[in-house]
Amino acid sequence: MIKLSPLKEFTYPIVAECINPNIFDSKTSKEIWKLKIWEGNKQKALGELFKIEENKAEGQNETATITVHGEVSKVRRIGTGMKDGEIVIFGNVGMHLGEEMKGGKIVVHGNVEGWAGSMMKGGLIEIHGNASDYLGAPYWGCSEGMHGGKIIVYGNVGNEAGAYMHNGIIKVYGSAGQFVGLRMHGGTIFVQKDCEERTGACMKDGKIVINGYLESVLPTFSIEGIKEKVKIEETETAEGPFYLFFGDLTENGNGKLYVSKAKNPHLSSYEKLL
Amino acid sequence: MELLIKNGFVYDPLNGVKGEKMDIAIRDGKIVDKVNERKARKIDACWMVVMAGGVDIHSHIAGSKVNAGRLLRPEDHFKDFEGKTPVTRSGVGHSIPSTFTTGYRYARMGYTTVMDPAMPPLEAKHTHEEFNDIPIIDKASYPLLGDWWFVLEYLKEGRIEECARYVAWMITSTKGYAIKIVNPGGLEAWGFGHNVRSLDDQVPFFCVTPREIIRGLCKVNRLLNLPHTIHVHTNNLGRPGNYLTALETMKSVEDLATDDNPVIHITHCQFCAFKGDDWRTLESGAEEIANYVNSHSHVTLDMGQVIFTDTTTMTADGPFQYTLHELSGNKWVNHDVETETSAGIVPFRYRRKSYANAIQWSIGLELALLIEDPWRIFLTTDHPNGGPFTSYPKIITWLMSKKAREKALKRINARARSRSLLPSIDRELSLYEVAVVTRAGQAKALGLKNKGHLGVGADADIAIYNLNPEKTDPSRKFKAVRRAFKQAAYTIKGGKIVVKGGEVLEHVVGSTMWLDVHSSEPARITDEMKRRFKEYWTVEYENYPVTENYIEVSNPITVKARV
Amino acid sequence: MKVKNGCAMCESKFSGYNDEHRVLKPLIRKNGNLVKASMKEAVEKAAKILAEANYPILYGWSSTSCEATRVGLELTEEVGGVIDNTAVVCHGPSLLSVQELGIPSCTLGQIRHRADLIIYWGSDPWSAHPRHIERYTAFSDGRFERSMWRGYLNKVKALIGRKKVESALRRLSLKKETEGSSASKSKVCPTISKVGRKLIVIDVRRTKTAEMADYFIQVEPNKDYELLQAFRTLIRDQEIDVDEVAGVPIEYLEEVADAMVRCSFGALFFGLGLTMSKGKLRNIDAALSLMRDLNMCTKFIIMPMRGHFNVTGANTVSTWQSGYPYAVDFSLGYPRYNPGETTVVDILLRKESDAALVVASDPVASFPRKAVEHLVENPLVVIDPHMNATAQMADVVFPSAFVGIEAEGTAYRMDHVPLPLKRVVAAPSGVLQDEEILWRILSKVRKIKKTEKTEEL
Amino acid sequence: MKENAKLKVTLVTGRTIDQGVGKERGKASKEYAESVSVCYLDPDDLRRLGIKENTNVLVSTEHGTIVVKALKSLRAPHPNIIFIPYGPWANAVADPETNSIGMPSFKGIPAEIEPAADKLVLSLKELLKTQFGGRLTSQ
Repeated sequence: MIKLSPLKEFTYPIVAECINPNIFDSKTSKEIWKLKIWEGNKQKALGELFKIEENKAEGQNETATITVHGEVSKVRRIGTGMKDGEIVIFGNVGMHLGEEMKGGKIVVHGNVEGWAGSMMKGGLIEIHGNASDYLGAPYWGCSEGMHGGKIIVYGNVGNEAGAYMHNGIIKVYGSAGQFVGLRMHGGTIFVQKDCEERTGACMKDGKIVINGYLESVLPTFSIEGIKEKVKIEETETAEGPFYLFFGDLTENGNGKLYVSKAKNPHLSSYEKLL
Repeated sequence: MELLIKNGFVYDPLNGVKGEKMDIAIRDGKIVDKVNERKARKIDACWMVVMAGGVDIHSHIAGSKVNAGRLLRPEDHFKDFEGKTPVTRSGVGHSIPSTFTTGYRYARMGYTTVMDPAMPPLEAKHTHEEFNDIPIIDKASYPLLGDWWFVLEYLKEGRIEECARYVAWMITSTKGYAIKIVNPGGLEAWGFGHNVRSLDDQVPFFCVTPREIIRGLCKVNRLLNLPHTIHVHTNNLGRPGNYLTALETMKSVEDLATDDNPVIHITHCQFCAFKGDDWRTLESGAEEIANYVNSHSHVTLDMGQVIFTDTTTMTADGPFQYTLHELSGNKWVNHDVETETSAGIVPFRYRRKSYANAIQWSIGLELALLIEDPWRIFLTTDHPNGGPFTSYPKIITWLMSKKAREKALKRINARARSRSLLPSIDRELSLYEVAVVTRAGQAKALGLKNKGHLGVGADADIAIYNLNPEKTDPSRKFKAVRRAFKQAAYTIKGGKIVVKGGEVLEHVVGSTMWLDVHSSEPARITDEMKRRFKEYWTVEYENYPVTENYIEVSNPITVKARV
Repeated sequence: MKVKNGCAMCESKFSGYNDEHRVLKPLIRKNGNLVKASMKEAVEKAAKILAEANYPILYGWSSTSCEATRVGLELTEEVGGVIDNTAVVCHGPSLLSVQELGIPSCTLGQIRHRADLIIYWGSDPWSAHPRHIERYTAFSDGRFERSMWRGYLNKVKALIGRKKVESALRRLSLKKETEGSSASKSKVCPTISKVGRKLIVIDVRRTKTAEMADYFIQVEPNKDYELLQAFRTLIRDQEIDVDEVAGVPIEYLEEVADAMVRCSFGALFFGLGLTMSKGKLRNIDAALSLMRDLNMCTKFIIMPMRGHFNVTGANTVSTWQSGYPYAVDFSLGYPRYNPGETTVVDILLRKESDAALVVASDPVASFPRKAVEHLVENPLVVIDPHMNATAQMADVVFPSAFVGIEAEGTAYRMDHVPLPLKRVVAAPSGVLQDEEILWRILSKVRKIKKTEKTEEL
Repeated sequence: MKENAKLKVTLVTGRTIDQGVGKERGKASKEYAESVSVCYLDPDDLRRLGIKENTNVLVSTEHGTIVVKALKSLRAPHPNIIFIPYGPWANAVADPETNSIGMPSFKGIPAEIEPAADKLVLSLKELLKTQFGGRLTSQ
């Protein structure tokens, strides 16, 4: 197992695609030291910015292939496109964590900047702090969001989580910002706590479950009924009752939006339409 | 500075050179009969192929439409980038490369002259500004004139000569090179969201038909003695059954031809060679078109070959682009230009397994192989509409090797394979013929005197490919051919070595060619004319023309008109 | 000097171009004060600042010529910085949603000739683009459509008409009345019966433009997205479960939706009212989707109302050289683009930059306080004709010539039509144009880098 | 209506023709400063604050506070919506949140407004000095 810890507090953006089990794999620590990494507009060696130690994996992260210890919120693109292995990060981490990840596992004991798990295809990202905007969302201009895999956030998430999602699952145990599941085509998004407006805007298909308070439902969703419980994944169902909305009408979508009945008395006016 | 290319196998169709081993001498950017052996810098081209620099008659590389495409597609760029080097600027690809990258990538393939086929006159300055940022290659652009209100009005009244004078004025003041006609009449109709369906439909509000526009401008083209013919993108482009429209269009100017010189160029012909009633019953109309072309001398065409990749379609044909948007559901840009033309952009992925796309792929190659005279059909992808120009090497191998075609055929949609004419075609182009369809023929059709050949006096634009015609049989070793054409061993532009082994050595600035048309009595810019300007356009007359200071390296070509 | 057919802003630009605030010599900050310096000295200082920076930002570009932006991009590439233009705080979100959905648009003349329905949404051209309406839209004469000016005059004259509008407005704005279905249903909703050109305005306030309009809808702040989506549903003849959206009863929306579908050429202009209010790019997203729907039944185009005179030009040049319209990061040696990551405001808020060059712009006045704080903590170079707020905070200031008055160049109109900018008077001696100043800085930077290289060897 | 009543309002910033004119005349000009250090209110809101036009008011958001001159809006009615033209004064209270798209939130910011007849509207120089420290020149 390789242990990385930053040698200083970073001010400039650090681009570190090389922090990836598949790249470290079968490299001596000397070779790893030499791996290219960008600090601002200067190219450096990984070893110039990080203390690199090779030691036995033990305790809670014995499965880990890479562990990062310390504040790395400026360090971007960690685990980009990784296929297998496990990265455990103790500290806040920067943008594009696990972008286009295909397999393996990333665990973060801290907060994560934008675009975590962007365009993810497989694997698991576990975030024990908060995640910023565009969780699992695609790159600008691209309509292929998350295509598989699983993202679990124990804190809150920012705007547009799961935008353009096609498959996979996002679970948020805190609350979420605007436009959860924007233009999603499939997959499941679960939010345990509250949610800002415009949830499921322009969704074509898929499932969004809001277990907390939802400021308002878009006028382009229509009430379908009340459901007692809803399935999140194989092993897990959320206990309702939930209002079930269909939408988004503007896209002739048949996405399902479940909103907790108990937490949202202001939506009771919809009941008269049932 | 003197340069001597020694012992290459030279293919120079315009001078009838068919692969003889010979030297090419260069002085001050021109080809000369001899230079001082000892002084001159030498390039050993032994066991290599030497050709004139490639010429592309139809490739959307600059201007408002192309740039709108760039802006529209960050997802097209972000994985295909080129870093800055001591000599080159950085940039991005893929289907709509940024300006610098466009120049470098053409040069790496040994291309040195490229024509941008669609310039909205009102936005001509934009095209020329981008030309200045496209390094190495020489460029020119065709102003879109087929739906210009002036043209429609004069042709309606049958006033060909006035029309010619204003066209002359327009070509010169936009610094253009040829008359481009796109879906004649259809673009004006698109102003209100409509289209025209046949050569004899009336253009709404203008009481003139596509046929009259094509014939009219064809006559204008001859009155003005322009080096190239009218450059026509037919009506009904991209809709099944349109091969009839294409044939009609060619027939419509049959009688205007004299001493079998071409009078019309049908561009990206693949897109208008569709047989069948709809996309399911789509079939190839290549045979019918080839038969007509083989028996008539007044037409030239280019392929508009389709490549199975993710690309960006962009034409001035607004209605067609809208149909494509509805068909694919992909994002759509539309940009209509007052009193002149329109434009549309839609990203599109051609899929092997799609029946229609596979048929389209087949049609392009069928045309190139069934039309006997290589001087009449040219290699293009209508970049980026059929696919990016970087796929030319692939196409060359398909033209040169039946084996390569069969390999590709195996992977396409089965139903399309069974309908394709390709298995029945044995023809394989020779290197000589490839030199025709990629440079000589295109230069001839464009009337470029100093391009596309290696005769004394020609511009020293030369491509040297690492391919030994005595050892490698292109029909079997097609992979080697592709490699060779992908990365020129040397590209020489204006006598300078700009590319070596696929690496750009020098960032030289190519020239912009434009026509300075002299008519005996030029279009007078009267107050009446200025009034009309105020009415038709939202820019002052004084601000309209492209002044020469917009062109970094200006190469005006003077033309004496007959009016 | 006299200014012909210019707007109020243009006139003041001309009359103000050489007022008492004009600085004619470069300035350099020495122990806290800006003092006059020679051009050479200033160029050296500026070049040093940029050449030594690890993550410099080069910002502005929207009020200068395309030629200057061209040099700016080369300079950014050379120093491995981030180049961004003022679009980022104006129509950046519009560009982002265009990249997701595309945009049906046209040149302004097309609208003058053909548009029979004109909608301004969250934009007040009377204030921001004073000549827009009379030159290109409602009050202009085209080949197929005539100006509605006369009709407007009559309307204003006819008190009845005015009363009607005002009563309609009162009903719309006082929420209490419109709340509850029964109440709003009972009210008669004004109809758009007029023939010929129609002007509709949708805004949070009754703007001057709104007063000219045939129909005005006052939307609750931050509710534009809901309103746009509602329109989309209505146009598809789908049922809406609620009786009012964004504080507007459905009947009023139906009236407008009908007008949209019935027109033969519609044009929607949107302003910062959409791009800046809650939802930002997604408001534009909805507007563009609305265009998609509308173009299935008629011809409809949409256009952002751009601010600075050449912001479109800055985007255009940046796009053809780098592939991206703004927020382009050259720090890795090639263009990268990711608004939110490579946009100037975010970089400043994250305190990542360590130097800045500001050209023809005034971020200190136009950025939120927190962003400005980091901008002025680091070395700052300013090129601007005015001694603006940013210049007053700078380390090096280059007074430059006014583009379009003292300097030639090209600018792009909001509809992408390139226009040549003429030179009408000579710049005061010693005052160079942006392009020239940038060239000198660039070549100096190259010299510095060369010497660095040779030292390394 | 009692004095120094506080109002909860929504702050909208935007362009005005005066600000446009001022901007072009030169950001250091008096016209500019005067055109952007103001705040347009609905007449009803003025009444509710118990003040007349041209009284100074204190506008505060969670991002800062600023003193500007209250003007009666010609665009009424828009109860509980106040309007400040773009400029350093507006930006002293604007919301820097960009939602990861680079664009701060200039419109629809929750704010409080109260009369501040005793407080002065800062000049541009004073404003910059107080906000960004001693870098300002005296020249």
